[in-house]
Amino acid sequence: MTPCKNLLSVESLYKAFLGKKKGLSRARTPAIKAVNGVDLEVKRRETHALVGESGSGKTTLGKTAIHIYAATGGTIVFDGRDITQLAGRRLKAFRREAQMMFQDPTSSLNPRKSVSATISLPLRIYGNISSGQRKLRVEELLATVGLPRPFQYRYPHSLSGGQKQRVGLARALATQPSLIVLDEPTSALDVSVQAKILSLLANLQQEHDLTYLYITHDLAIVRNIATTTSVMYLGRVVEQAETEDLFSNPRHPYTKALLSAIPIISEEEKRHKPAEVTLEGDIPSPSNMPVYCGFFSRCQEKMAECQQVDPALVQVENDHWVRCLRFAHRREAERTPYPLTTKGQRS
Amino acid sequence: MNTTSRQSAQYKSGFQRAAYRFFRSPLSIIGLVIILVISVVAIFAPLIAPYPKDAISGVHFGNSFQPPSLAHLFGTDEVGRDVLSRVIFGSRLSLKVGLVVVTISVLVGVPLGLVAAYVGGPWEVVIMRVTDVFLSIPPLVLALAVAAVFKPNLTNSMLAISFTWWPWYVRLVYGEALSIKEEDFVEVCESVGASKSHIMFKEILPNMASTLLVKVTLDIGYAILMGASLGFLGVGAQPPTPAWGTMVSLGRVHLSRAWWLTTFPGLAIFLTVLGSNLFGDGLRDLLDVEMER
Amino acid sequence: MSQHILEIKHLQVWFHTIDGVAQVIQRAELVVEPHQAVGLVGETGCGKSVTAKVILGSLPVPPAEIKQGEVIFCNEDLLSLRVKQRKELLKQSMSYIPQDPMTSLNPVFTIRQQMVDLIKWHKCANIGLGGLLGLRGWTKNKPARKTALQLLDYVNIPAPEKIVDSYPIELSGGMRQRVLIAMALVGDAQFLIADEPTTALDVTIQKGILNLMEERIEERGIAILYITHNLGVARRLCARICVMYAGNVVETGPTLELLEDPAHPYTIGLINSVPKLTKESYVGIEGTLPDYLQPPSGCRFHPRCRYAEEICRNTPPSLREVGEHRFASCHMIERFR
Amino acid sequence: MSGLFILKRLAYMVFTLIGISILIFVLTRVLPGDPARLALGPEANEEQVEDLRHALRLDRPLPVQYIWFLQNLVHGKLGKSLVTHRDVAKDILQRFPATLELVLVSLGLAVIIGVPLGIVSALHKDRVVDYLTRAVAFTGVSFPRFWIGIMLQLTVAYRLGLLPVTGRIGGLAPPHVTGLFLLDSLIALDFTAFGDTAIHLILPAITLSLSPLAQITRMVRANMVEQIHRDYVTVNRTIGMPETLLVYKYMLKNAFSATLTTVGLMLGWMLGNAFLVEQVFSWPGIARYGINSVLRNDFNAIVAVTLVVGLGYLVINFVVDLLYRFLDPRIRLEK
Repeated sequence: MTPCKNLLSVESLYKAFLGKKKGLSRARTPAIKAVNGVDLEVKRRETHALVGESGSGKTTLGKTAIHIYAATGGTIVFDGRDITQLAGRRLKAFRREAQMMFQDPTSSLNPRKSVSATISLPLRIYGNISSGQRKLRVEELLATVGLPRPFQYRYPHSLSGGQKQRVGLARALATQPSLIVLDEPTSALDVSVQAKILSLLANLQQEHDLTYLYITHDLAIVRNIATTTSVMYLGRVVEQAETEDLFSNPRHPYTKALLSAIPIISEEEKRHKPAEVTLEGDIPSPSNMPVYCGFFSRCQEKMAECQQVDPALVQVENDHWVRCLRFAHRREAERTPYPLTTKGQRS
Repeated sequence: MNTTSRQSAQYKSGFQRAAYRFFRSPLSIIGLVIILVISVVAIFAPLIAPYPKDAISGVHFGNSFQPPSLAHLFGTDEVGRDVLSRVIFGSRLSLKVGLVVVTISVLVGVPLGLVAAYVGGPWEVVIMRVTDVFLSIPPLVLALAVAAVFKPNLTNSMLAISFTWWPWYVRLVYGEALSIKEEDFVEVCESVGASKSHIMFKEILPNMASTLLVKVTLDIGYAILMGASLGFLGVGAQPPTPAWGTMVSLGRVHLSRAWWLTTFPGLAIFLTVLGSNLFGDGLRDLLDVEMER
Repeated sequence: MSQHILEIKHLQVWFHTIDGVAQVIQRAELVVEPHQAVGLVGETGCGKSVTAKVILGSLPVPPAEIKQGEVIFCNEDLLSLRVKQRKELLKQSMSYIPQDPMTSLNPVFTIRQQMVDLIKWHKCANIGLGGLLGLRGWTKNKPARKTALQLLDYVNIPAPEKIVDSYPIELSGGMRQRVLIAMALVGDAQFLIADEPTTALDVTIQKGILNLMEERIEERGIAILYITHNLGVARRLCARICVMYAGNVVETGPTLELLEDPAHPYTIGLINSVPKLTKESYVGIEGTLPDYLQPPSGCRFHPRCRYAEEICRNTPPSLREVGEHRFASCHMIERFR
Repeated sequence: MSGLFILKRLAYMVFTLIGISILIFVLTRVLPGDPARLALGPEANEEQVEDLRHALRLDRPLPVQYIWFLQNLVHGKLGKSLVTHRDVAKDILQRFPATLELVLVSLGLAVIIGVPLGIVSALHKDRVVDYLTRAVAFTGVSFPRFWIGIMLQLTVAYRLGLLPVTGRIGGLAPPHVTGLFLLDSLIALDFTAFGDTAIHLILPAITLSLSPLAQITRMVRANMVEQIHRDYVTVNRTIGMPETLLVYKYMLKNAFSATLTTVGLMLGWMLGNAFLVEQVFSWPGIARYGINSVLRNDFNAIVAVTLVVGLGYLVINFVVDLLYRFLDPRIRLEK
């Protein structure tokens, strides 16, 4: 594999948050393993979707992958360079290449700063450009995201949700990054606005050769915009495949449940959904994860062994990976032509 | 995109909106008026006071203990000085105490609170533990203990009060900064590589400006009250300085003979504190600040 | 008189704000029949929650002002009833499931305390402070507790004996929403207003709640007004859908027909905005919701509508029949359908 | 879990107390001014001062002095007064109940009057009752404590002669059991002493309670008003919870537990304000003792009083924390 095909590749990435401190002693509550050994490859100019419910660790993974959070373990290779241990000036230099757009339009803009101050902050930090040039660049960026020029003088409270997200996008584009992590950029918006933002994102990707890591819980969006998809559960990838493949042939019981839970609005859509699966119970707390399969408590297809073994992510078809004991078994029995490898072991 | 709809509506400006909310409450207006009157009196004290020379030195033994009359609206004291003039000059000292104490506290407390909340780690532990220690002695008691060590005068009492006051700002700023720190825009700034001091002072601090403003307004009154209390206990400004607390304390000796000696300076303290309280509370409503106390 | 359990006629609601009068609801029309689930669908700020508040009587008046209209519930006009009668009627016959399960339970009381009080209140009228202190008319706690357990079991809460003594903070969002549904089922209400009860939940949890509502509530024959912004959720649960835009009900009809063949341009735009599994293109709607302080003249959708003509700018349309049981308020329907 | 919390909280108290002792120690030894010289006055000669310095171990290095100071502290030795040469610990122990009685009675007054006022104000928000209550509350926090005390003395005691001007009791004190005269007189069934004590308490207690009363009213009002807009209140109201039950049970518990957090703080301020009130009413408590020590530069006594007040404040906050945990499950159950 040439190093340049993947813009971002992440290998056995871990991110744990220390528990809360208990008073004066050094003891802490158990650490929360938000990201627990994830492998990920994001190809240039493509969109990779991270899907999961709240508490699945998808946002943490997104932030760790571009070094907003320092990884606890594993390696992150960006554009052929290992960025896992970057610090200081080199980290700062890397920052301009990977940006993030946040979920909450209100929280992601400083209410005390005008739109132009918000967008020009990255320009100030990186570019040695005059304030006149900066102003031009801000106007150019506003135009890129479809906002008229006078918006630069506005403050966030006078913007609608969609407009705020456009400002957030303009700020992310300011440093001309090659990768943008999009953390549920439309989940706070109405559908009619969401559609506009999604098509803007698609256009920008074409025009600026952008690569997206798109974090969402909405599978209908994933189906429409992502080339490849990882489904996350409890800090791990449970299934990873090309999006088409994932939707037409989901393997992991959790993926099936997620797909069957999508609310649809027409009969035709039903044909793209698997048979009805209803999950019981809630996602277990990431602070006391079981040593066996994390999905055991809610799984509809569980077997006795599932409570003893922690399954590995195995390849069941070309580039279709599943973390489920059923597939580990079947593959041995059927002697399928694909080599039985687990991710993280291959070189 | 329909961009003009919002601008074209007859929306009130931020100032009009604030003024509307402020003037809807009669209590805040009273507060504002009191503050304005006292400030004017303090600034123009030499012009307003009927007997400016009485403020400190004047001695007119023949004129002592005159009850309030047209010549002396607030009466005269044991050496015949005009109490009104002394109260008017006292407003200068009181406002000085309020402003100096609050300024020192803000200058010390705000950076410490920001560093404790944002930088965290050992800084947080050290700053907050020290703050806790200061906060666990009632301010008046600590101020008394500090004032006891120095020579009793106005400057030292201001320093003593400031010494007990800054931790309250650390605590306030710390709490505010901790919650603002959780906002996404702080993370955005980190992710584009902004410096710590930029984030603390340019991003976080402006977002607590209204909270601080309310706190400062309220605290000017409370600091004046504390200054007067120290004066009353005899560790503040010393006679013949016309400080209100000191005047109450001196007048107490002659309470049975001349009630006006204690009544009017005390009333002045009361009005000042009331004014800052009402005004501060009006500001709090207006700026939508949630705060204890 | 009529077979409707709820009928809203010509409802118009204004809000008096610092900036002027916001004409938030221009003309809301709504009918819910017994045992029927009706979805009230619209985007943020379209007035669907205000409509619900008018029915529940929880709209703060002022700043709000109900300019005109009738809300006929069980053959009584709620808007002309006295407060006390109205409360009594609502207590007897109406129930409510709120939007945010995380903040809708009192944090300092256990589930049992909250449910038992409610059950006791529904069992006997007019308790007052005396009843609070156990002085009169206060039913014993034990049967109330038993009812609480039964209800929790009824909404598929595992191990209700354990849950009943927990505080809300100990429960997950899905659990809390189930508890709130159980609380809504305490009285024998015939009508239920659900205000986006699954919006705050994950899809797999949402699915469980929707299943539950479908089974349990239909089992009891309760009519529902289900408020949501999600057409898919409305399709899942509701027999009919009312689409609201900018304070108007713009279209109403049987769910499947309305979604297959929308009549109003806004409904068409809304359906076209939803990303679909079939990978049909989604386009969104140009422009933003109008400013209620200066709403557009005529049809409120006309600035965003590509079929708009002179008449749309001048005359507000009213709902008219466009098919069997289907109504839409648009002047241009014949032109483009 | 709860036991662990208490232990941690106690450890924190000890830690803070050590902090206070260092603070006070540094204040009295490092800042300008020679305690020995101050204690003996300007007439004493150099030799006498030197002797006293040696006796107080002021000639040793600071850390040694601090260790010695801490050792004595642990054994309950607070040293001798430099002025009266009496045992400071004994003096304080003797005076502490008077202060405690004053503070507790004042707090009781403040709570009994303040909570209902706050509720009434919140339920009639923006109506005449509310404005009146708020005006009273603002006045309450703005009165200089010492001045309002003097004014009460002047009017109620001097002019009208209704109540005693100063002091804690007119006749004989009841037999010492707790040191709280109200309690002791009840134990001894001495109702004359009880009445006597109560009459003497009225003015100082009113003076001291004004500010906390105002604050409690404001807090209860603010918290109740906030409750009105909470989702669960709307929900309970719409599903038919009766108004009385909702207000007096459901909202009040929330509002009160939120108010409780500031009661600890308020008690701290009251301990401070007791210094003013005791001075005005010649109340024989530790605060008055403290002021006299300050005015006489009796630094052993100053250190002791400050430490005792600090300790009292910490204990109060400890109790309030426990109560708060008991009332609010959100704090208790947080993992």
